Amino acid sequence: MKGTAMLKVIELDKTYGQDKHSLKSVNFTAQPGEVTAIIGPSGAGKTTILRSVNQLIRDNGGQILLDDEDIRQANKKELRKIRHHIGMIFQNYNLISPLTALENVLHGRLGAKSTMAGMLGLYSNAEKAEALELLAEVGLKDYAYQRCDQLSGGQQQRVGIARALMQHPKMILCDEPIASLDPKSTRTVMDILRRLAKEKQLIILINLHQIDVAREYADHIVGINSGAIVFEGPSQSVDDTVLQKIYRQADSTATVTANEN
Amino acid sequence: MKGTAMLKVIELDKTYGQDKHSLKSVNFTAQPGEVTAIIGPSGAGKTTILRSVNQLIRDNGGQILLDDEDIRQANKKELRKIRHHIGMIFQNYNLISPLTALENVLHGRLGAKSTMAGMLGLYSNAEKAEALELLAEVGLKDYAYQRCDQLSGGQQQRVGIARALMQHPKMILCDEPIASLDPKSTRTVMDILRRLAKEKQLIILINLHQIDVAREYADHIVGINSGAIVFEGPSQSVDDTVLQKIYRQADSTATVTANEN
Amino acid sequence: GCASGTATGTKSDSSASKDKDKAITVVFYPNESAKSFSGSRDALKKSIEKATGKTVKLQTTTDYNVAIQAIASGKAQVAYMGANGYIQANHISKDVQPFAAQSDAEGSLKKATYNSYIMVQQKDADKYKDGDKYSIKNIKGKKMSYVSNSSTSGFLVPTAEIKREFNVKDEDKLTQNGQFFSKVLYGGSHQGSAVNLLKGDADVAAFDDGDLMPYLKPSEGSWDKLGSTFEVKDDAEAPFTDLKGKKVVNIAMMPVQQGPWVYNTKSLSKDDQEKIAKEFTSKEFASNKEIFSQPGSKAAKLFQRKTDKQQLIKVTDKWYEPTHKLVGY
Amino acid sequence: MKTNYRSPQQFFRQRQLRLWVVLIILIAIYWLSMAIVSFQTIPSIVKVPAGLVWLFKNFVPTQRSISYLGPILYQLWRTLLVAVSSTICASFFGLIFAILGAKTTTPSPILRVVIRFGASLLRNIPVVAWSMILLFSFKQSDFTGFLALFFMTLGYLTRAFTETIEDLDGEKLQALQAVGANYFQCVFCGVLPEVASTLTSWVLYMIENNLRDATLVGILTGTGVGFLFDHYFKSFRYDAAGLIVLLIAILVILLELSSTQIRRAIA
Amino acid sequence: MIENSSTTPKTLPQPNPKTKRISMMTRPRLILRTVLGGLTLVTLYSLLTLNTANLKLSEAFKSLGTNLHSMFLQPSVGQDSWNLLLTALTRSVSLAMLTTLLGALFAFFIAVGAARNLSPTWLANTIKAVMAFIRSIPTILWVLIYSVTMGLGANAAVVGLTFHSIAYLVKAYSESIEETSSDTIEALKASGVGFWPIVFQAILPSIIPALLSWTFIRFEINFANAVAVGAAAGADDIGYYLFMSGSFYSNFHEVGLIVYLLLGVAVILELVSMRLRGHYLQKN
Ligand SMILES: Nc1ncnc2c1ncn2[C@@H]1O[C@H](COP(=O)(O)OP(=O)(O)OP(=O)(O)O)[C@@H](O)[C@H]1O
Ligand SMILES: Nc1ncnc2c1ncn2[C@@H]1O[C@H](COP(=O)(O)OP(=O)(O)OP(=O)(O)O)[C@@H](O)[C@H]1O
Ligand SMILES: [Mg+2]
Ligand SMILES: [Mg+2]
Repeated sequence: MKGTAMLKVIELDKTYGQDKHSLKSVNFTAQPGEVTAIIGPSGAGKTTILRSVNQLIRDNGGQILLDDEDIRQANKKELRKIRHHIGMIFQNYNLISPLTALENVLHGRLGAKSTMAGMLGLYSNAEKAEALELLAEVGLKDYAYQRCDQLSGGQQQRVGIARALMQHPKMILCDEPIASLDPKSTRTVMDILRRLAKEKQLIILINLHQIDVAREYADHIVGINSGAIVFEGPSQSVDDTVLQKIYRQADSTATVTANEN
Repeated sequence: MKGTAMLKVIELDKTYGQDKHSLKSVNFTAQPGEVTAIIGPSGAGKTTILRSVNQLIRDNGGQILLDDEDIRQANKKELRKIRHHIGMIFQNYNLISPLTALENVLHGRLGAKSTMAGMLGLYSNAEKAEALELLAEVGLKDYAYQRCDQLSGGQQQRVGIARALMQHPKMILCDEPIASLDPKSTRTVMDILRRLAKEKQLIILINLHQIDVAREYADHIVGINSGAIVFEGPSQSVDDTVLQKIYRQADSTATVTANEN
Repeated sequence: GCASGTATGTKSDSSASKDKDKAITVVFYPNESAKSFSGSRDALKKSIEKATGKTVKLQTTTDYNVAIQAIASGKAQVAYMGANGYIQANHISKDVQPFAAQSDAEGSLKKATYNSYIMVQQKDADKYKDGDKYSIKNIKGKKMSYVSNSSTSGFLVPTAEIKREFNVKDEDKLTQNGQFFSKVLYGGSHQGSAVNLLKGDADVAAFDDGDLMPYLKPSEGSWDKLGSTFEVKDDAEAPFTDLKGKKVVNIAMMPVQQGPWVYNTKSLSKDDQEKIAKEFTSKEFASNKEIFSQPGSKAAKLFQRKTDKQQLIKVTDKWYEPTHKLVGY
Repeated sequence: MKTNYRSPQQFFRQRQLRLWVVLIILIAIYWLSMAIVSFQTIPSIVKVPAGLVWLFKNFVPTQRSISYLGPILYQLWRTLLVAVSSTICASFFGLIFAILGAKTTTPSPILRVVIRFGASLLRNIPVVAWSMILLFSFKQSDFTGFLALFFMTLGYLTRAFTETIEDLDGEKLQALQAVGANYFQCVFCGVLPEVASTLTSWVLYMIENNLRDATLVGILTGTGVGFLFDHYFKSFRYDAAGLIVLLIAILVILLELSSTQIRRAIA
Repeated sequence: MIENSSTTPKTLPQPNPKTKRISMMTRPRLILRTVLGGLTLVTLYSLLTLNTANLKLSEAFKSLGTNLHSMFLQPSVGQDSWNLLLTALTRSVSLAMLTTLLGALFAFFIAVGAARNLSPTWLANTIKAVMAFIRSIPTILWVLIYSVTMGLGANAAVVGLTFHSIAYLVKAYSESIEETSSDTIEALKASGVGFWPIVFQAILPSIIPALLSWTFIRFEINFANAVAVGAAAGADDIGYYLFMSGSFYSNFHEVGLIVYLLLGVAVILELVSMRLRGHYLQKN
């Protein structure tokens, strides 16, 4: 199973507009059962990679193989099905703000529902119970019935995490899931993610800024700079020279072509 | 100068709605020339404190003394003047999204301008040059003319920082300014803030999640849990027991009364 | 009132849809002839119901085209309209036929007309004299006020007169600013057109006699005489309150045929047609105090009765030949 | 606000209950209204296509109507001018009123109520009443049409602008307040840029709207393409009336297209 | 669709560092100013060329004063009765309710198809063009059409008015939908949620305040239309009395009274809408 369910990104390209080359021939793999972290300077293209993986943005070329099938070739219906198995946690939460935390978590089930049941938001008791449990797990038991725009940043982030878990995903994409979390919540969340990866053999792809967290929790690390992969390897092998390579020049030259690999 | 320009928060109270007690008798001081970090679990009330300090939200009681004057007593006009000297960096950037990065930075000068000049956006060339320079300093030289909603999270954050610096403030309030920054940018920003504090004898009040950053850059640390101050002291004295006290119970009990100090 | 009348009419209508075919719809356009005399309308409804034994539904509309299309399409069976409106409806559908119109004081059709005037202010009246007679020769280039372009006496007849006098082919010339007239105004009602003239916004105005009788009185001559002078009454109500004592002169006077009651012969059974026509032209109908204001009485009713002989009288399309000619078809 | 429920079931039950109550109220209102005006829903909806057929049969422009093109185009141009000028003037005042009247930017709550009801007054005086008020005093002219459109547009734009401003994320304004910007600076540097694209689309929409309303106002004031429409309509020259409708429609669609285009360009 | 949000960075070429002036003009700003400037010019031109019919302003305002005085300070029922007017008013309100409810229901579903962030561009554009076409057919024409096809009365009035109601609301709703943050929609799309569930679970809750305010604005317009046009269709509403007292008798007093009645309804509406909006917009 491990071999086949792997995520393989091959020669991915993306330009915003006509000239803004944000991803240049990106290649990497992520194994099930492992946490793969993408690190790199701000504006390097981490978010862009993640969004390409579940085709929220259309890239300009390349291949994204999941179970050896190219997601990019999937038609609309297939894509929906694939996406239902991919949980996503967003940098700025993307919750439906007038709804309660509970409802937002339950949205994770919508992809598995019939159109009618989904439209009317009919959830089974078991699902409701599970949603509450997940909220409790991320430490938001008391906030289940609060409108999401009344939650603090970190609280919203955790609602987003619970929503992704609610999907029972095969792969989870996380865009800086711990950016607004305190250290304790950070540990909680990262522990959950690592445990899930191990227990359920999930692929976990995660954008991180905190290198120490990446080193501690990730099995595999991908380094990106100015849209190009500059490092890929086990987390142990990330040393200072590697870090320098990754974070060099920051992004004031992000638009200038950089061709190292 | 040092003694008088100090920020002193005394017995600050805040409830959202009728029952949500978010701050309970908060007391702490912040000295000019020092970086004061507020740390604590998500939902503890860090953002709430910061917003109270420049009266973006009205608290329910207490005192906020700056230069021995209570900000809370200031009338509208005085408040504006005071605010002009307080830079603020927001957790979710709060930039005017259709405007360019440059213009957003220039907004930092609004408080110093006449109503008319401000309304029409008449900035002097010197101001424009300074804004460009500040953008360069935070690594966004090439993005000056880009609309803010086309910038990545970290890029937007840095625009917000440049805007605060543009104010030539006496005090800077930062709400998790480095949450979406990569390690290198983090260092850049924290270095700038520390340098400013020292050079210009500014008060820097900063909400942080990353304890190691707080330990490294802050002189003074305030720990908050469930709306109550549970620690205040120099950053060296923050050890594991202190941290445990601060982050204990996380916020699943945030609404329950906690009365330690 | 007429409001409740409609409500009950439609209720029975929806409860028993079979009756729907049997219900008779009568449509009114509040034209120069049919005003909001709800009492008269109720009485009318009763008498038609009595005559035919069917439910009658009264419909009022403020739109001229809607009324005409309704009777022409057979969605309404009976209508009361102005002469011009009838011609239009008849043109769309030959099923629309007149069956009764108000007679003259003698009870005949000979003078079954009312008057349309072209008037000017008294102080300018001399300018419109051709010898010692008034004429419309000098109205070219002036500011003109009509009633509305659907009015028979306030538009159709006067424009026909002007077209004839000046030999204008294209009627649109008479309705556009800066063509025949320097400016063309519309009063919206006969009163409005008169006010345009009295206030001096227009130099020349067209309107009829019946509508202005409550506000104007002949100070020289009479309502039936060309070149008469009319003065605003002292007790005239709005919009004439500020215009008391002002005088106007009629420089042209054209007879207008009384508007007919019509039915749609397709959608109203032969039997009913006869019954209604008979009822309307009967003597009893004319003595119905709710429908006809009796001689000498001041109460406003649907029809004025100057003499005991006046009543509704049978008419056919043929009688409207003159108006057909005016309209052009 | 009650935030604690014993179980999610209870929470969802309450949600559902609220939804049902709202639905039942709406249905009751509908049913009652139907009874009051004796409207029959199904039979009416069934006849909708027949009406469309009738429309196209009668109103399709014919050869003859082409001869009317000259005056129609001239009046259309005049009407467009009046529509544009009344909208622009109204949007200028509307913007001022909206800023003074929006919850987030109002200097005083009393002013807010006054402006809201003032705007409501302007919107809700019926056209017939407007025409009476204005016609009797200002006579039949382009200017009267301009005034009528101006007042009605002012009513709508004030409300629309107000709500656009109220929908704005308050946090962004806070950022400017925190900088020490005063009221006007917050408005000009924060509010206006944020809402510019929405406001522009409103202005363009009101131009379109006034172009159409000009048919109504034109009838009353005897000016513009509206008057012409009425004239052809009343004299049963349906083909010419149809031509006018068609031209207005083309203009309206063009306006709508450019509105989208402009909005995209300035967004 | 949503994914292809490829926007070109609309920047003017970098200002030449050698010149001292630093320009802040970007292309969007330039376009905005050009549009506004153009419109202003057109306005000036048309204001200057307006035909004012030799208006004497002082006189005009004086007469305006008298008219307003007799209208608003001396309202009376004129030749109709209170009972009659109130019944007719209820009828007008009912007409407005029906057309608004019907309009809102149909419009919501059509609007989903007309929203550029949910539907293919061709479909959205087609629907929008058709709606624009429907809007440009005068209401009176719709009423005429339906009084011919189904006879005079409420049916014709409701159907005729509903057309505009739908066309207007489709535009309004679809623009509200287009304004929902694409991020939140994206979040659900990312978890494989289908189209209609997204519409009802994500978009609908987010735009309820906007929908409410649009629907209320439309209610107002429908009410005004019902008054103006209902009478023509023979729905026998307050518009008939307004027409008679206004256009026929020029009875300012009765017009004044009717206007007061209409404004009364409008004020109630405004209060309801303000409250509802407040309820949904509240964040604290
Ligand atoms: N919608 C857009 N239009 C144009 N350029 C964009 C858009 N979104 C992102 N970019 C650009 O693409 C580049 C990569 O952006 P991305 O959001 O992937 O960075 P990131 O690595 O996630 O950064 P951060 O850590 O700050 O979130 C940046 O230079 C950014 O300015
Ligand atoms: N507008 C609001 N209405 C009601 N409750 C609120 C509101 N804003 C914040 N709260 C509540 O107040 C408490 C403190 O919030 P605050 O935003 O200050 O937390 P924080 O310490 O900044 O958290 P984080 O680190 O996650 O940003 C939280 O429990 C939050 O749910
Ligand atoms: Mg990112
Ligand atoms: Mg916070």
